[in-house]
Amino acid sequence: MEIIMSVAIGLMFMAAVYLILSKSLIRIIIGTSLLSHAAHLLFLTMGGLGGIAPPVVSDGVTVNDYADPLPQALILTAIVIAFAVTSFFLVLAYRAYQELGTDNMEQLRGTEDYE
Amino acid sequence: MMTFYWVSLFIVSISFTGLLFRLVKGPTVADRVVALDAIGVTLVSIVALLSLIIETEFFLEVILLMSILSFIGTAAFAKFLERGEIFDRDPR
Amino acid sequence: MSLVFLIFLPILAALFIPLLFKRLGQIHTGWFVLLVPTALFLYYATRLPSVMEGGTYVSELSWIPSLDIAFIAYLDGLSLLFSLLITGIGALVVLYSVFYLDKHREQLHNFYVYLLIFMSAMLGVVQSDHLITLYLFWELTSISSFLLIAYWYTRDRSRFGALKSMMITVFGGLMMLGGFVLLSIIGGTYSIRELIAQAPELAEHDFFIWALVLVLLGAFTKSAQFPFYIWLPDAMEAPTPVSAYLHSATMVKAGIYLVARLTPVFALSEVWMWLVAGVGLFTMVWASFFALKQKDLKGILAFSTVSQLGLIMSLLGVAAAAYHVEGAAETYLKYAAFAAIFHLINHATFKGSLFMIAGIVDHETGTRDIRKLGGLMSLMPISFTVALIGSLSMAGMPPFNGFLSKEMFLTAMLSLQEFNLFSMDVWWILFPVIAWIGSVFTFIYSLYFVFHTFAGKHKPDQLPKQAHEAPVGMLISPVFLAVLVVLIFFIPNVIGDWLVKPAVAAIQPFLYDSPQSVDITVSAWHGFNTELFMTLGIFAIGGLMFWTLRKWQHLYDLYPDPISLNRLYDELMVLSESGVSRFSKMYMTGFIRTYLVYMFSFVIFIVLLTLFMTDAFRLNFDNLAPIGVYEIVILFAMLGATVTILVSKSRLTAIIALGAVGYSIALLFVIFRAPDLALTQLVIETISVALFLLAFYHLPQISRKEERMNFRFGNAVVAFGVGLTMTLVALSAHSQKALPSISEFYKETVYTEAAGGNIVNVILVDYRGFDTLFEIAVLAIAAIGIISMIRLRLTKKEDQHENK
Amino acid sequence: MRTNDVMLQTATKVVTFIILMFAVHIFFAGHYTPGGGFIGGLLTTTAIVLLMLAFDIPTVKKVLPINYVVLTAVGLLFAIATASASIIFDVPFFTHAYDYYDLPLFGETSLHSALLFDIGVYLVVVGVTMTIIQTIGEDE
Amino acid sequence: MSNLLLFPIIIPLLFATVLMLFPKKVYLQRLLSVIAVVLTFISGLFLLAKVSADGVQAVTLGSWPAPFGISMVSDMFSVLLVLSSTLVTLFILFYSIPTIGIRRERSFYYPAVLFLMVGVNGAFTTGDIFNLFVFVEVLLMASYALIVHGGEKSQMRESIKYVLVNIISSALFVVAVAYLYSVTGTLNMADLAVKIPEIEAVGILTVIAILFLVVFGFKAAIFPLYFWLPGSYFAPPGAVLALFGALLTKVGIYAIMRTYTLFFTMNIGFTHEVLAIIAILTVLAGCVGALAYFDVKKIIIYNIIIAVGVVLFGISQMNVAGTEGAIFYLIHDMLIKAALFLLVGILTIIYGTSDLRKMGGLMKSYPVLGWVFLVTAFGLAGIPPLSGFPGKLLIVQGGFEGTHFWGSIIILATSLLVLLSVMRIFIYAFWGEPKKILPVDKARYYAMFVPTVILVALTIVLGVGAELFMPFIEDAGEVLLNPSLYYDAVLKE
Repeated sequence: MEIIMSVAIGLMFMAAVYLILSKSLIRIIIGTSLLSHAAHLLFLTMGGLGGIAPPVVSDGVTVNDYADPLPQALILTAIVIAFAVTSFFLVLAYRAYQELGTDNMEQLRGTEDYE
Repeated sequence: MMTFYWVSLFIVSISFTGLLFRLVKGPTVADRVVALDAIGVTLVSIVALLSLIIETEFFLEVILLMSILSFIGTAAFAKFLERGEIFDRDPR
Repeated sequence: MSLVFLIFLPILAALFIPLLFKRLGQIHTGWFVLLVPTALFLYYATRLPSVMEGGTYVSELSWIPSLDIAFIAYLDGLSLLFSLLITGIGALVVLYSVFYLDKHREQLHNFYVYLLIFMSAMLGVVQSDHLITLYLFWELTSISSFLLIAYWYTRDRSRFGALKSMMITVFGGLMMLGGFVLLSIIGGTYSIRELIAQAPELAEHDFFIWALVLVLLGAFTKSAQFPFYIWLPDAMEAPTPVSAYLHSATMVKAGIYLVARLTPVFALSEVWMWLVAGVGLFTMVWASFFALKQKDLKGILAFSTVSQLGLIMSLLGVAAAAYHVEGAAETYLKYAAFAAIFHLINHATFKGSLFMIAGIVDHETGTRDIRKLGGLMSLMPISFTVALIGSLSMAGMPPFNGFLSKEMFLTAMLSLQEFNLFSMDVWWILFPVIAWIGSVFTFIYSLYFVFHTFAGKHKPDQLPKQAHEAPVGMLISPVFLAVLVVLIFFIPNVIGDWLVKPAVAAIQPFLYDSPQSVDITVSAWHGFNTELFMTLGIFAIGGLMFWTLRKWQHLYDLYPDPISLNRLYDELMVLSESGVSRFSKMYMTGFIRTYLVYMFSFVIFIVLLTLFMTDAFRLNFDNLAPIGVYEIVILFAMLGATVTILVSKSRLTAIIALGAVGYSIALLFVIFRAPDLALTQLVIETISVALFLLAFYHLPQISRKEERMNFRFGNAVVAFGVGLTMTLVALSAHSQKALPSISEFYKETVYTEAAGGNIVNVILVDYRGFDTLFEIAVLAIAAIGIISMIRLRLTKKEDQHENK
Repeated sequence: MRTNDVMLQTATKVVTFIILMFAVHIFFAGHYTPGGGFIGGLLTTTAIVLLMLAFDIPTVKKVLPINYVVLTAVGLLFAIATASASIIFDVPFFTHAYDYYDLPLFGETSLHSALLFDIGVYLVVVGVTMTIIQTIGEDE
Repeated sequence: MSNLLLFPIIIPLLFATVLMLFPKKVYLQRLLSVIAVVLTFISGLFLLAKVSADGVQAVTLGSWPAPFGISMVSDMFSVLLVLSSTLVTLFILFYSIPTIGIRRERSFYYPAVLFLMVGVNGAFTTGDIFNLFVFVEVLLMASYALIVHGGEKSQMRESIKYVLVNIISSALFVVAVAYLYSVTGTLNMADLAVKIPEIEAVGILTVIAILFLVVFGFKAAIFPLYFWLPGSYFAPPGAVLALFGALLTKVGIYAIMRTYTLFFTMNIGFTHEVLAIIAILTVLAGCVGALAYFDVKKIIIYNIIIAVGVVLFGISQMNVAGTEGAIFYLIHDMLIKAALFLLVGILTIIYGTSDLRKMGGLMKSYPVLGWVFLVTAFGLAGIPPLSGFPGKLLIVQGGFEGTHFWGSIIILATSLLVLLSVMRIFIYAFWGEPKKILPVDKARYYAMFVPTVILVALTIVLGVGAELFMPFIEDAGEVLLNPSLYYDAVLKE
């Protein structure tokens, strides 16, 4: 299963990077969302998918049957952080559009040509 | 009993796939929103069946949550489609 | 009194200068400053008798003992000689400057502060026994020279010259530092004396040659040797006292000092000898040749300085050869070091006076252009006399000190025939021949300098000012130096015994154990030998060529400018501005996409490279979870939704599809037994979708018209690379699980020790609660960030550049 | 265009309370079964969002006059305070304490200082998400 | 066990939170934030005393045994960085009061700065790789808030790029931690340091090490991951720029230094060679940028990148001289970059532009500013006896002693380019014919200038009084080179 997951995650990374490289800001933001999704799934996969029971203490489940709880906790943290960042990014895009009147990254050239 | 769950799961999945097709295909946004709402329902069923299969009660919260969210989500989308915005800024 | 303290005395004095300038502006600040070098000169002079006997003084002040860095002032023959030069000429120059610089119009406090800093720095260079502090003072001389050259900083040429000199000398300094560090690694010490003590062992080391070359880079840049001399002519933008002091008598001799000081360390290497002698000699002939091309009085003197420095340098190279000859003290080779030091002293006297005269001419006529000058002889008789003495000494004519050292220089060059190592037996002849050619040109430009200024026709209409003799005060210093020029000719052996021999003993400790054992007597007449005939030849040919100078001087204009070294420097500076700028613009496009492509490509490249170089890729089919139908279905749903995002043209569709991906992931979390994750993912996905809808209400439809095919193709390639990289590493990382996870501990202790049941939640609030604390901090920061982003809108006009 | 929201509003009135109850449940359940401060907080937010959806922002603000930034800060302070309490007892930061009590109505319950920390998390999550939604929602 | 080492993190966190309660009370905000930073600094000093007396301090939070809870570790290296970053923040705080503008102050400016400090100090102190991620996110989030703070057009444009790049690097961070966890099963750095040498699968660990280099390289702005930096740093106001320039990349450098000395040491021949090459390329790329622009901010911004390369070159040598040099240079760079950015900020305010071509002749009207700038410029270029010198000397020595002769030569030669780039500012802005300047209120000028001068004075103390600091630097280097000091302190806690 882990192999299939790894391939699928690779595909998600591909999609995410492809979106991030496009010109439209909203596609870029969606791309970053996908990127963090992929990263979280990858973490879960790396922890191993072999658990039989959720990592919650209950009767009749031996210690070895639990899914690995640590990646889950870390992913939870990462999800929340990604949420904070994504919402920030969204608002930034929203404000940038108000301020600059475009969401095309080509038109958002930097000040590099400034001398 | 297990067989029953599996068969149900299979059937629900077929409808899930169909809805997914509708979600992808569109053609109008309204189609997609309806599809999404229905997907919410099928998801609830799937999770319920799954927790029956793997014999755990810990996903009940998930089920409840899904139905709540599905409700809110559909309401939000509907409002968005109708008015173009989700929250009214002025009191009605 | 501590010698180290004395080094810093000028800097300490400098602290009071601005105060004196402000409070006692009526009195020329220079008078106060004059006290410092005079006092120091007198103090150092009292050390002469014992140093003459071979005595040394050491004083130490530690700076960074942990790094073994200390100020060690070490006074032996060589450093004492230089210290006397620095303070002596310094005093004369300060005296001269009192009359040269107007106390009302000039920023005197700046000038004297720089000058005093320079004095300290220079004393530090010649007295430091510690390589690192030597480097410190070395850079300080570059900096003070930079400030002094740009003293009139509103002039473009001043700033240009200042920067040029600093760039070149600091470059040399940095390279020299590299050499010093190498030396310290080889020898295990920064102390020059200790390095000298273990010189033969040092030469064995691989780094030795590198250290040598790097140190020489420092010496050559500072002493304006070919091809680094180009900064010196431009440094003439400095006020003339500065040119006389820094750029002829002292700072440029720091390189000479360094070569002399380190000769015992490096002389063992033939590379040293070849480089020092060869570069020196070449510089001498090159600069003397081009001195005649100059139209600016100070330009001529600058080239002449370069040439003379080359001469001294080449003598030091020959002095190093003595190391390779058995019983060198018995051969003519012994003259080289003596000649070097002797000429150094002589050069300081005559060149100092010449610079001061050039300054006087500039001051009194308003120009330094030799084409406008002429016939000043009758108007400025004293200046003319001084200039004549200086020039003839420089030309190597008796009865001036230059004659003596020039003769000795030829002797030393001829002595190379006694030296038959390194295939010198064939090539030695080149040295005296080149030296002779250089001397001829030296002769010509000396005459050119003095006669084209003072003889010939007076052209008052071309001069900005009515020319007249300089005030007496301004003449004191040059006259004094001119007297010395003559005096030394008559008492060369006094100078030799008191000043030169102790220095020679310091340069060649392998030949002499005390200054007394230097068995050299200078005499003006030593019979009809080769040197004498060469000198006569110089006079004859030089005189002839000077006579016909007007006929052939224009040939210099044929020399193509574009290939000159100055041009190279200019090109380099242009390169460092617009060239680099253009280069930078090539890749700094300002498009974030371009940057991302670079970055992603790098990630792909470096990770895959590592993966294959270290042979890290493994695929292990053990220990895998079984493949379930539902997982596959959900994965397909997820990927399907992802594809939908990719192809969708409508914002809303893309957002919905993103939501679908999120929900699929929540389902995967369900299947992989992660209820907490599933719950969180579900709610967060919902809220995110709501936010997307909120924020993107205003945004236009996704437009992909302008995305051309190759644009998309490039993106696809990069994207594929990233995906591939992630998958490959994931597969190998999972296949090489080496150790059991620490999470076993949580599973075992959660109920008993943490009193919880939901392990994930207990990890979040207890085992790793710290993470959670800062995770909610992140949330809080996001909140304040978003609020201020929405509420705080400083329009461009109002808050431009933080000015309100 | 005036639309009729009666159905939505009526349903919301009921559903909001269901969600809030659920949120409280899931918050307290967190230590033993899936749930916890995060999810509880997020669910509470959804309840409020639902209110906003069905009614309008000013109305909701009138009903719930909360400055969400302050709420966030208070939540954060709560969390810091819980974590820092251990400094007073000179044990490593973040050391939790717990004990079992026999409370009427609830039966045997464990009181755990981690729960206090979780309250902080809960408040922050509600505060932050609501801040974000409200600021964007209100922006013209 | 000592909770002391948490104070530099908790104090600003607490104050930042409190400040969130009343954003509009500007005077109280100023006062409390200064108090917070001063308290942090004092606690840092206590910590320094403790660490230098008792060695590495560690506490595993929640009283759990070491690899299972989160360990916070203060060795000399981290204490020094905490202290210098706090100090820098203090002066930048003083500088922001007259420059940042009342409207920014009323809009959570100070809490954001304090949160940034929480993140920076936390990242310097943590002993857990995932916790490092969290702290990095804290500081990134705060930096996002600061970079858009004010919402000017250029800020908007550039912060999109900044946020985007950092989101990518954060995602990679999670991925890298995932890989590391998969192979080693642990997250505690001390535990990693013990376990990694036992693992035979060196190849995959090397790959992970390189991936971490990339992740931290994004933050540290190494070649070729620095592209986001010049544009992004250009946008925010002077004080924020100084804060970023002095602190943000340093966290990335710290992370590289920590991981590459503590546990990614299984394949030094490969990883550290790569690091050295990248470091040199970074220096060169930085030089190109520093020379290419006629803009005071840009020039200093590119100098950040050069310094990154220099420090990383030092640490890549894995010998005493290189390591101590890297530590010294890192601390020097924090102070001097902050000072330079503040100076350049003053210039920008005086001229109303950061374009060098529109400047000139300031020496007449602001001579002291000119001298201070000149000294700082020399300090940056590593002219002795200023603070850049000892670090650079040691790094060069380290390179020679290691196997990177040419690396050291390049470091030396590029010092010249650094000097050229800053002297260009000096020559253009202070010398030449005077150009138009904006009137600046005297009181406001001194409010900006005094903190700057004190900061510059500190850099001079760091250089001239290097001996005062060398024992600490040596201690710090010792821990970096002997990981056992580190993990023994954590695991036997």
